[in-house]
Amino acid sequence: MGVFEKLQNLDRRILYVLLAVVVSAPLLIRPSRHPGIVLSEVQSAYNAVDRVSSDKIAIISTVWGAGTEAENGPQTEAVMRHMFQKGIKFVVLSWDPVGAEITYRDGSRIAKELGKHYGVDWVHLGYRPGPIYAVVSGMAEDFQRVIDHDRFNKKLKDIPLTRDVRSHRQIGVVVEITPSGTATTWIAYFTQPYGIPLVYCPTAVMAAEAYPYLDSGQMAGMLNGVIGAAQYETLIGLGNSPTYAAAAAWSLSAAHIYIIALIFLGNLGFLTMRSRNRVGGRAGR
Amino acid sequence: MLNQAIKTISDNATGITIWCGALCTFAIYSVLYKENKFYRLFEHIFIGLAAGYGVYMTWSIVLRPKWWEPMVHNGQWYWVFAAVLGSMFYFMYSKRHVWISRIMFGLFMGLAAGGMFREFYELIFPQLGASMKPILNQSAADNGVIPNVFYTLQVCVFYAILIACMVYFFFSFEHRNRVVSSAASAGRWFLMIGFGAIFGATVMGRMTLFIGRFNFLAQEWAPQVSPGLSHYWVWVAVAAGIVLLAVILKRHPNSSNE
Amino acid sequence: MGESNQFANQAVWIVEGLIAFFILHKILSARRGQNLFIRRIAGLNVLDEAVGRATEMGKPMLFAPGLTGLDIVGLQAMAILSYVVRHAAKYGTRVIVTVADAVLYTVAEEVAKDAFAAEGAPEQFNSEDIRFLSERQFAWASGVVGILHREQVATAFYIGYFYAESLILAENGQMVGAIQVAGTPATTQIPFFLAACDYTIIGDEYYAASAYLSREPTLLGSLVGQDYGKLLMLGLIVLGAVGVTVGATWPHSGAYELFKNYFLSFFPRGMW
Amino acid sequence: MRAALHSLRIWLAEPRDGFALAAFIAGASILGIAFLVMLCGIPNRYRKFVVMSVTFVAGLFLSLEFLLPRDVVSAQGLVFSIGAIGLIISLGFAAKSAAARPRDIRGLGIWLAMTVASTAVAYFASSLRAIAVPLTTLSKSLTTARPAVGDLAMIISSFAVLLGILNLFQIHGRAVSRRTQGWYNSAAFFVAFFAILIVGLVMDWRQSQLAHLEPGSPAFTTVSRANTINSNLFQILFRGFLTSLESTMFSLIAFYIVSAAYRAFRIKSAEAVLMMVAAVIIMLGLVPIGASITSFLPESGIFSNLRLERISYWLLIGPNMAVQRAIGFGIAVGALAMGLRIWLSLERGSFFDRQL
Repeated sequence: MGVFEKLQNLDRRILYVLLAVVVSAPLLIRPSRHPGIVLSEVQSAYNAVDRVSSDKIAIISTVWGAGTEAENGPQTEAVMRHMFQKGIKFVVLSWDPVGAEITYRDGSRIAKELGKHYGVDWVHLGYRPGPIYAVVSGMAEDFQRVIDHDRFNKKLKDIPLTRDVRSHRQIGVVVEITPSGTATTWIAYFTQPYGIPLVYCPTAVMAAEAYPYLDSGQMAGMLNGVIGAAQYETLIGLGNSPTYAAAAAWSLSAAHIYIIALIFLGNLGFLTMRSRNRVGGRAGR
Repeated sequence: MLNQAIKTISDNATGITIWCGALCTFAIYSVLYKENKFYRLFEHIFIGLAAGYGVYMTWSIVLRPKWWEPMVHNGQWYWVFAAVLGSMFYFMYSKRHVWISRIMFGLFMGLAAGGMFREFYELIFPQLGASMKPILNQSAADNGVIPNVFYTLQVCVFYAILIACMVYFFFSFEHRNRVVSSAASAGRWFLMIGFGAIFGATVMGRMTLFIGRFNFLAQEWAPQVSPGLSHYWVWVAVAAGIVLLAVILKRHPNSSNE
Repeated sequence: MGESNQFANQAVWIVEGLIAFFILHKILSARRGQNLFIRRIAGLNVLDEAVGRATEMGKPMLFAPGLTGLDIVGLQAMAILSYVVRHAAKYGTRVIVTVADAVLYTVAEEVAKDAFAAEGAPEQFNSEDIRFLSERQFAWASGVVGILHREQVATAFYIGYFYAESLILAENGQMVGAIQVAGTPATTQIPFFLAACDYTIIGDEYYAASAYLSREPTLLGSLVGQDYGKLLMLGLIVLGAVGVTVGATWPHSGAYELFKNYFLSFFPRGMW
Repeated sequence: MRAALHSLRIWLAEPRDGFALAAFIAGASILGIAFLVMLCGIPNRYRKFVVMSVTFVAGLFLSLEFLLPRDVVSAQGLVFSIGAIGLIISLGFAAKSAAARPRDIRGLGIWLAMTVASTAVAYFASSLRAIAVPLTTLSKSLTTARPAVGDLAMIISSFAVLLGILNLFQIHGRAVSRRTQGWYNSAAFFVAFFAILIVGLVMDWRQSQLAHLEPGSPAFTTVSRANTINSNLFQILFRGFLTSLESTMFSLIAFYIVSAAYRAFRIKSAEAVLMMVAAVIIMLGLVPIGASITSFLPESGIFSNLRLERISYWLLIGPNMAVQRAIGFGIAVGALAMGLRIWLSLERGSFFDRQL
């Protein structure tokens, strides 16, 4: 078998192992250098969160579960850290039971690190099953009744942060962190009708679809996957600390070049095979 | 004896948690090698845990505080009717009266359908507005850097692509007339750019998920095995070994590779 | 900006009223027997070939409606399922349907039973082939992967709404050597289906496919009505573009003032 | 009469306790069961009507809440819009009938008359006052009802959580009872299901106990020790198994992309080339190493636009934005059509069609 044929049918398990090797270096060296450029939608996301007035609170709506924690986790932590640093009071509302547990654990870790207190600086409202449009539209009119209690079943009216949050009037920004298309529900029932800025933190796969909403101003900013989180970290002063997002950004670079090489390699063989028009089942399938 | 065992388990829970995490990771990744019993067992454990956790959270966060407690502790007896309505879902399993469950599905689908007018307005009207971009000599170009002609070029590109893609998705007339058919085929080409953008962004996202998992193995699990293990050169050695093994395995490929 | 655009205004009543009228008028006239034209999208020829392939190989087909429940996309997937099953019934080929929603599970079972009966082969219907795997996305995907490998499926249809699991299915279908036809309005998964499947029905073509297949008056009328609606939106954009261009060249002219008050102000440009 | 009704409502809403509560709950349950039996008794031919009317009324809630006018001015705007729609539609039909049947003067006459009527409606809209009051009060009350509906929708839909579960129990229960091949997997399913459910419920029970006990008392310390053991077990099940399994499942895709990139993505057509070129540019443009490939170009000026990250960003906010918006418009009109069909039960799909 010539070199070409060997390159043509590499065992896919070798490819898998090579992926692990390609990705591992930055994760172990833990570079602290963050990506140089900051996209304008990440900057406008930062501005939207930064501009929340002190008499209003922020809603961090997390739809993600353990499956996309690698992408949505750093985004959630970056936004929480920014709000803690700026003293913006926020509530976390989770639409995935597993995500509710993870976001609470991350939130309390960052709160402890920055000396913030549960119930005063932040509240975790726990998991709500939805239907999302019904809960969100109801919440806009009467926050206390629809949400009613936090993750520890403590009534909102007994918690200092949420005691006087009556409706959409007390909400300064909504940060939607999601692996699926739930942002349109927030736009339709909460942020667009009442003129509240929406910061959108999708997994990268959902990012391409969101640019029309950025162009029309229905979204105030966007963090595009873990790269968006890494760029956001440079804006909140983590520019040179070895965070997971920074390491992931460099691992991603390596992984992308590896994928492009594979596509090139695969098609190289395919084209030469076709040009030599050899009869063979492999090329046909 | 039993609670002694439970006591020791819970004492070093963090260690056990990380070891179980690594075990699950390797169990699921074993399907990359070949569909096997080990993978299927953990697949079923996953389905069971996911289902069980869903039921627990629904009871603990919604049904108990918002239905059970008001009914039993606060004396609001009329919450029983919510259970009656809720039970109607389960007529789906009865042979003769399955239609009663359709009442509930009709109720929830109707409620959702009712939102269509507001959703169309809030999602589409601002985008219609944003699509009305002035073509000629924008008097105050948005940002001074791009001279006027670039702005006009960009707006023309925007209109060409938007209209061509919309024409592609017309179904009620044959694309016979030349202008329409060429617009539709141009539309399909522009769609490819859009899907290329989604493809590129998606690859980035998917790679991140594996990076996250590898990060767990490297940063949390490796130190559990032994403190030195999280060092870089150890992993290079392990990787080289695996690649070697895979190449050797290539000598006698097994069936599932084809 | 707050309260003003929270409720309907003249533009909403007129535009949405017209679109609703187009759709309802076309549906009702279709149901009164008027013959509406829908062009045959290329994807449908591929559906027929794919069923033929499975029959030749004598292996079962897989129909995966994704994670859709009893919603818009799920109903349309059932219309396409009915077409595929009726085709399969003609050649006595098995169709395995993997569902991720308990509600859609009972619907899929009835759709398959009706389709086999409609082709005069009720005995071919096997309730074991309609399988509810799990409501969790990835548990369902791994269940489908297991079936792909165990049953050595000849043709795989991925018709419905898909999320991250689309590539797992397409890749494993590839490994098993099945012909794969995908159809989904989920724009985020279309690129992967385009790259890995033999054919992909894109976005709105998904709705056109089920309308064309079932020749069902409501689907046909709805689709033609939607075309009119899209034409209306295109007209609004062109009108707006002309108006705004005029405004850019003569910003203080009376006409532009009129245009702004009676047209442009109804399309809020968003806040940021 | 109204006073009696009012006092009855007060009496019914009165919270009960102890024996009275049990009696009321029992009474309400019997009432509920009677309601269900009555539902079962509805003859076949009325059943579809019941489902259709429930769906229609449920659909009315959010649509009226959005569409109905909020004040007199918007009420006049609504009547004006109805006139305008009538005008446009009758003009359209007039043109269509003139084109299709030029000699049919009577048909054309009807539509022209409709045109005149609609313009009249539109013109006189601004003088109407009376109709405003009932419409605006209705729309305002619907908005105030939205939280209650949102709340109830969440609670009642939570009861449906067992739907999928019963199905899984059926499948895995059969596998275990018949000892079919691989039955131990189904057994593992049940073990996992009940393990996390029971540990979770016990954790809640312990926490509610702790809330009532006075800290520092001996009972408190024993319960809190049991609680820590229980929550440690929960962490093992939750973070050890559930989250690890789900995130590993998701990460499988990275591998499938790798093998798909190598084996599945073939440049078969010119379109695939265009898609792949756009994909590669975006992939390189977003990551740090990719951007450094063209870092030799100047930071600003014309040539800076040729830098990879600039091209990639332009692709995203330019062509990609236009494509996504075009697709979005199509899907939005499709959703409006589907909403109308579900709301008015026009849906002829195999599901609604059968005799209920």
